[in-house]
Amino acid sequence: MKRPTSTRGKAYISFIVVMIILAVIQPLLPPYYRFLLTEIMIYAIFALGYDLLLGYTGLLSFGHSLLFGFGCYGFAWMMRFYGMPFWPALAIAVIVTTALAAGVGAVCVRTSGIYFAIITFIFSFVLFYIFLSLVPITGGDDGFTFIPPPVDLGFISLEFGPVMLYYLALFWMAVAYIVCRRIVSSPFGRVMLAIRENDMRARCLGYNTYGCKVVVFMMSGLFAGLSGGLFAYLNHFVNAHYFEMYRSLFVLIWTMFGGVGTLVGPMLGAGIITLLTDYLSTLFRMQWGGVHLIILGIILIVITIFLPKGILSIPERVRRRAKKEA
Amino acid sequence: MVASAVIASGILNGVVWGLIIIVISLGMCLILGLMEIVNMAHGEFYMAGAVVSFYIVQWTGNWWLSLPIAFAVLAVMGLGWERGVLKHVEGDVIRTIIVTFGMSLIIMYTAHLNIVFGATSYRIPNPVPFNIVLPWFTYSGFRTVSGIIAVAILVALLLFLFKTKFGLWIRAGRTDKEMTSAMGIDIGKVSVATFMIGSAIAGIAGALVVSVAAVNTYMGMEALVYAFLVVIIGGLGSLKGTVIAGFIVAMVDSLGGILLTPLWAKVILLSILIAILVFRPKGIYGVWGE
Amino acid sequence: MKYSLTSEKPAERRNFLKYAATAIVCGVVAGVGGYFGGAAAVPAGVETTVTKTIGGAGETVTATKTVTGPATTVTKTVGEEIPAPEGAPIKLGYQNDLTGMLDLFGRSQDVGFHSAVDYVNELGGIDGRPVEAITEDTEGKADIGMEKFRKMVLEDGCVAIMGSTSSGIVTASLPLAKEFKIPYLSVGAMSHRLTGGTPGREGFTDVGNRWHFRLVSQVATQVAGYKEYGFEHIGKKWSTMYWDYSWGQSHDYMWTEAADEYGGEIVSHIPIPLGTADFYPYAAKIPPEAEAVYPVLLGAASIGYLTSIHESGYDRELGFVICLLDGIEAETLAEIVEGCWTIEYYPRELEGCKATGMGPETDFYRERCRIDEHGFIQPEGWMATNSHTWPAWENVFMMKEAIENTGWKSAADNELIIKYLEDDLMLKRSKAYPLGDGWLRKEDHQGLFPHWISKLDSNGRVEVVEKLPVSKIAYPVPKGVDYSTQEL
Amino acid sequence: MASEFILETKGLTKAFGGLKALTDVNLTLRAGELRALIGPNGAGKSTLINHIIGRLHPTSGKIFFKGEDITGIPTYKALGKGISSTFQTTNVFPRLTVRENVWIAAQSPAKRRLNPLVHYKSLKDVEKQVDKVLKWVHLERIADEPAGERSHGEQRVLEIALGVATEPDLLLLDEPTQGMAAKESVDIARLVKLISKDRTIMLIEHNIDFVMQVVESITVLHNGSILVEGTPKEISDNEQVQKVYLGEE
Repeated sequence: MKRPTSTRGKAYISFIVVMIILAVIQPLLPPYYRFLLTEIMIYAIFALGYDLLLGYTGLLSFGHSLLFGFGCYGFAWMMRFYGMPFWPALAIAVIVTTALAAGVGAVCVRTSGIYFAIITFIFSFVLFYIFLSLVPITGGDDGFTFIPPPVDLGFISLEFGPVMLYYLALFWMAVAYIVCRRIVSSPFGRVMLAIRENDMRARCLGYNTYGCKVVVFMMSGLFAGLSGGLFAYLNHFVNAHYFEMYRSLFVLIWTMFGGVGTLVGPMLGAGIITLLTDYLSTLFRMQWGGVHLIILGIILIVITIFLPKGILSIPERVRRRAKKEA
Repeated sequence: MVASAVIASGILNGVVWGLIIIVISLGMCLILGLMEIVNMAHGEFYMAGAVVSFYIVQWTGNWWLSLPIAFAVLAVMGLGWERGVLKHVEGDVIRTIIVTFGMSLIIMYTAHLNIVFGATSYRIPNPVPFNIVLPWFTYSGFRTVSGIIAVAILVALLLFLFKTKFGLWIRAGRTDKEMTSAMGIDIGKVSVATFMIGSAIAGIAGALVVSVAAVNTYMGMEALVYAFLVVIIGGLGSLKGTVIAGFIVAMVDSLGGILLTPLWAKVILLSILIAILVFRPKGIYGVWGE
Repeated sequence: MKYSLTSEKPAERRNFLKYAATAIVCGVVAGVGGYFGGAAAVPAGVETTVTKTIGGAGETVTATKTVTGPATTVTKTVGEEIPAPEGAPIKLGYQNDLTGMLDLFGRSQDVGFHSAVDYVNELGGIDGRPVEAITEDTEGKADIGMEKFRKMVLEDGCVAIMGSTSSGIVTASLPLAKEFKIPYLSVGAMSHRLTGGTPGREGFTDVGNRWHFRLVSQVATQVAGYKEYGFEHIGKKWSTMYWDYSWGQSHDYMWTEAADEYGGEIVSHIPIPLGTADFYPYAAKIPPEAEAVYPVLLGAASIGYLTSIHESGYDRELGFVICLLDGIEAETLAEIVEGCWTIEYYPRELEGCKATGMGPETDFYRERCRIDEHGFIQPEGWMATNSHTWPAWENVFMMKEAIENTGWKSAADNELIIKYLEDDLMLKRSKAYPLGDGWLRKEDHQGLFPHWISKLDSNGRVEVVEKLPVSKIAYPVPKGVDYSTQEL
Repeated sequence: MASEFILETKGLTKAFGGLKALTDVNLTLRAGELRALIGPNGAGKSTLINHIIGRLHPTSGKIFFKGEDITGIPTYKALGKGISSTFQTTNVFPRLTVRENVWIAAQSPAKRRLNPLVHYKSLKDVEKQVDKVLKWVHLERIADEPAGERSHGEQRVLEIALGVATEPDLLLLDEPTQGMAAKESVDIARLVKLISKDRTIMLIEHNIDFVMQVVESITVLHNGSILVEGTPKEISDNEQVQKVYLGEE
C-alpha cells in the first residue's frame, strides 16, 4: 500500500492537469462517451469515499451499495415527493446517507476484518430486499422517474443537459478529490493510518479508534451519498437494484484495480473498468450474453494476481526492476 | 390462523432445509476458518454441483449416482482453482475476495452459455417417489431423504475432522498456522485439501437440491447469501456455530414464511444478526477475529 | 409440419456482417416476399373490440381506416421483383437482457428480432434500404440498460429501440425515448404501469409516454383475459402466490379486484421473497378451503413452486400459472404439472396454433425463427419463451410498415412513425404479424392480441383449451391516460 | 483524596476465572520516581500495568492517579490523563515511517489532533516535539524508513519513543530491553535515565543488571502480590527475593 505522503505532490499536479484536460476536451467527445465520462466521474466520487475507508483505515466494506443506493433514493424522493430544487435535494441526500452511515457504522465497526465485510454485505442485502418489496414508496424493481430540475447557481440557472451534467460531475469530482486529499493528509488522516496499521496501539496512544472508525464510515457515506445523488440526477431514475451487491463489488474492484490507498487509483480504476466493461459488452454483443463477463472475470483475476497494488504501482515496479538490473 | 399441521410441517421443513443450508455453509466455514478466504465463488460451486448432478441424471437416469460424481467433480474443480489461482493470493483477504468474485463470474457465465447449460431452468424427476404420510400431515419423502443424506455428510465430515490425522492438521491450522507449519506440517497441502473438501461439499449440496429447487445458473447467489448469514451468525470458522446458525436461519425463513410475511422474516434475520453483533461480536462460537 | 433447417443458418442469424451478403442473395429469394402482407380480412372479433371497448362511431372509422394501412404495403411488394436494398442502412436497436434474471426471455427475443431483420432484408429492406440489427446486453440492470439505450442511439444511430423484458429498464428508458425522440417498442416488460396502471396501488404510474409502445401481454391483459374463465370454470375460492415485488403485487391485487367482480374470493395472499429456493413453507401455507392457486412466478421459481405444491400433497385444482412455463420444458415436470392451467400469448405446440385457426403464416414464422413444432429453438434445442419471441418479430415489421407508409426519410421524421403506430393500428394476420388480430390501442399504446388458455396433460404437453379473442383481453383504458394527446 | 503519590493502587485484585493474577496489590509511586517492577514470570507484572492503562479491569480494588480514581477507564482515556506505556512485544505501526510513528504519538495530546481539515504539518508544536524525540532517541537517520523494516533494537527504541513522545507524567515501560544484545541495552539504560529526568517511570524488567544500574527503587511482585519493596541494594540482599528467584530457577 503506497504511503500518501510520498505521492502527495505528484498527485496534486497530475490531478490539476487532468482536470484541465477533462474540462477542455469536453466539446471534442462524442455524445455517448461524454455521458459515459460523466457517469465515470460520478463513480469516481463513490470510489474516493470508499478508498478513505479501505485504503486509509483498512476497513473492508462489502455493502457500500447500501450507501450509494440510499443517496440515490434520498435525492429521488426529494425530487419526486417534495419537488425540491437541485441543491437542497442534493444536500438532503448527502445528509440522510451520512446519517444512515452513522447508524450502520456504529453497529458494524464493532467488528473488523472479514466480519466487517460480511456484515456490511448482509446489511445491504436486507435493505435491497426491503426496498424491493415496498413498491408504493420505492417503486420496487420498476423504480420511478422524476423531472430533473435545473441547477440554480444564483446568478444563472443551468438547464438539465449533457454538457451541464458533465461539468457538474467534473466540479464535484474535483471538490471530492481535494477534500479527500485534505482529509488523508490531516491529523485525522494520520490517525486513520494508525488505525489501519495497528488498532490496539492507536488506542493505547490515546485515540478513540471506535469513534474514529465510525466517523470515517460516515465520511465515506457522505461521498457515497453525494455520488448517489448525482447519479440519480444524471439518470433521473432510481430503482431498488441500485442496492444490488454488484455495485459494492465493483467499487471494491475499482479501488483495488487502481491502487488501494492512493486516492487517484480508485478514480482511475472506476474509469478503466467502466470503459472496459462497456467495450467488451459491445464487442461481444452479437454472441450469447455473458461472454464479456467471463472475460471481465479473467481480467480481474490476472490483474489482482500480477498487480497486487493496482495499476498505479506499475511505474514504481518498473523503477524497481530497473534498479535491480543496474 | 395457521393450522398446527402446517406449523409442524414448517418446523420439519425448517430442520431439513436447515441441514441442507448447513451443508452449503460448512464448506465456506472450513475455507474461511483455515484459509481466511471469503469465497465469493462458493455459491457457484454449489450451482456447478447441481448442474453436474442434473447432467448425470439426464444421461444415466440415476440420481444417487450423481451424488458421488458431483462430489468428485467439484473436488477436482476446487483443486484446479486453488492451485491455479487462489494460492497466488492466499492470506490477503481483499484480493481473495476479488479473485473469487472473478471465479464466480467465470463459472456462472460459462455455465450460462447455451452450449453448456443455458438460461433455462430444469428439474430432475423426484428420485424418491413416495411421501411420508402421517395421520395429520404429509411430508415429502425426497426432502426427508436429502435431510438424512445431509446428516450423513455432516457426520462423515466431523469424523474426518476429529478422527483422522488430516482433520487434526486442518483444525490445528485453523487455530494457529505458524505453530502448525512449525510442527512440520505442510500448511499448503492442508489448504488445498480444505478447499477441495469445501467445494466438494458445496457440490453435494447442489446435487441435493436438484429435485427440490430447480437448477439454474443463478441459484448460486442466494446460496451465497445464506452461507454468509450462517457463517457470520455462527461465528467464523466454528463448526458448532455453523450448525446451530444454520438451523436458526432456516427456521426463521421457514416459520417466518408461514406465520409472517417474508419481509418480516428478513427483518427478523437482520435483527438477530445485529443482536448477535452487539452481544457476541465473534458470533455464537467465534474462534478467531482480528 | 416438415421442419427443415440448413445447418449454417444459426450462425447466419447471429452474424450481422453477413447482412450485406443476405442483401445480394435476396434478389433470388425475392419470390418469398410475394406473400408479404396477404389479403386476409380483419377478423370480426377486432371490429367488435374497437367499438366495444372504446365506443363511439369515430373509433370505428379509424379502425376500418387502419385496416387499409397494411394494404398499401401489400400493393408495394406483391409480385414485384425486389431490388437489393441499398443506401445507408436503417439501424434498429435491441435493448436486450442477454444476461441477468430475465435472460431467458432476452435470448428468445434475440432470435425473433434477428430472424425478422434477416427476412426484412430478403424482402428488399425497409423502403429499399438495408436494415441493420443491433443488440446490446443490459445485464438486466437499469443503469446499464440506460447506458446501452444511449449508446445505440448516440453511437450507432439507431432509429428505433426495441425494449427490454425488465420493467425497471423500460421505466428508466422511457424518458430517454422522449428526450431523443426515438420510438421505443418495449417487449416483455409486464408492469401494468408502463401503459397507465392504477394510481396509488402500483406506486408511480405516470411513467408511460407517447414515444413508447408495448406489444406484449401484461398484468392487466392477463387478468382481464383469465378472470372470466378462472372464476367460472376453475373455482371461486383462490389463493394467490406471488413474487413480492411490483409485478407480483400488481397481479395480486388485480386478481383480487377480479374476484370481487365475479363473486369469487381470495382466501389467502402469499407473497414470496424474490429468489426463494425453497417454496415448501409457502406451499404449506395454502389454506385447505382454497379451490385454486394463482401463482405469479417465473423460471426456476415456478419449478420450485410446482415441486413444493406437489410435495405438500396439494390435491386441488392448480389454477392459472402466469408465464409459469415460459422457457421451461414442461415435459420434465410431467407428473407435477398434470392438470394445471397456463396462459400462452402464443401457443407453444404447433397443434395449438393450428387448432385455433392460425394458418401458414405460423409455419413460416416458426421456420424463420427456427422454432420446432414443440416450441424448441433448433438446432440448439432449448425451449424458447414463445410468448416473447413473436413480439420481437412483429415489432420489426411494425417499423417497416410505419416507415414505408409515412414517407419517413430520417430520424427527423420519427414523429410520423409514432402518429402512424398510435392510430389504432391493426396487426392483421400475415407473415409479418403471425399472431394476427393484433391491435395497438391509441390511448395507452398497449398492444392487444389474443391469449390462449391451455391445460397440461400427464406428459406435460400443453393443450390449448380456449382461445380468448381480443375483445376479452381489451381491458378498459386506465383513467386519464391518453398519450396520443401529449405533444411530441 | 489528593496525596503525594502520583500513582496509587488500593487492594487491586484480578481473577481470571479461578486463577488469581493479582491479589490485594497496594502499590504507591511518588512523582519523579524511577521504579522497577520485577518478579518471576507470571508474577502479574504486565497484568498490573494493563490495569493501570485500562486494558484490563480489576475484579476489586481501585487505582488512583494524581489522587483521581481512574479504575476501569477506557484505554484511550488513560493517555489523556498522562499515563503512557510501551509493550513487551514490539508494537509499532509497521508500514509507516519512523517519523510518522512518532508523529502519531506526539499528536495525541495536541489540541487539533482529530481535525480532518487542516494539513498535519500545520501542527507546528507537534512537529517540534517529533524532532526533539527523534533526536533524543537517535533515530533521525532512519526517520523516513518504514518502521517494520528496521532491526528489533531500533523498534524497541521506537517503542520507547512512542511512549515518551506524548509527554506523559507517568511512563510504563514493559521490558524495554526485551530480546536485546547487551550493548543495545546499555543505550536503552542511558535513554531511560535521560527521559526519567522530568517524569515518573515504572519499568518491568527481567534483566536484573539493567535494573540494578538504572533504577532507584524496586518492587518485587510474586504470585500476584507485592513481596517486598526497596532500593536495589536492599532487594539484592533480601534472601526472600533470592529464594523466589532461585526457586524459579
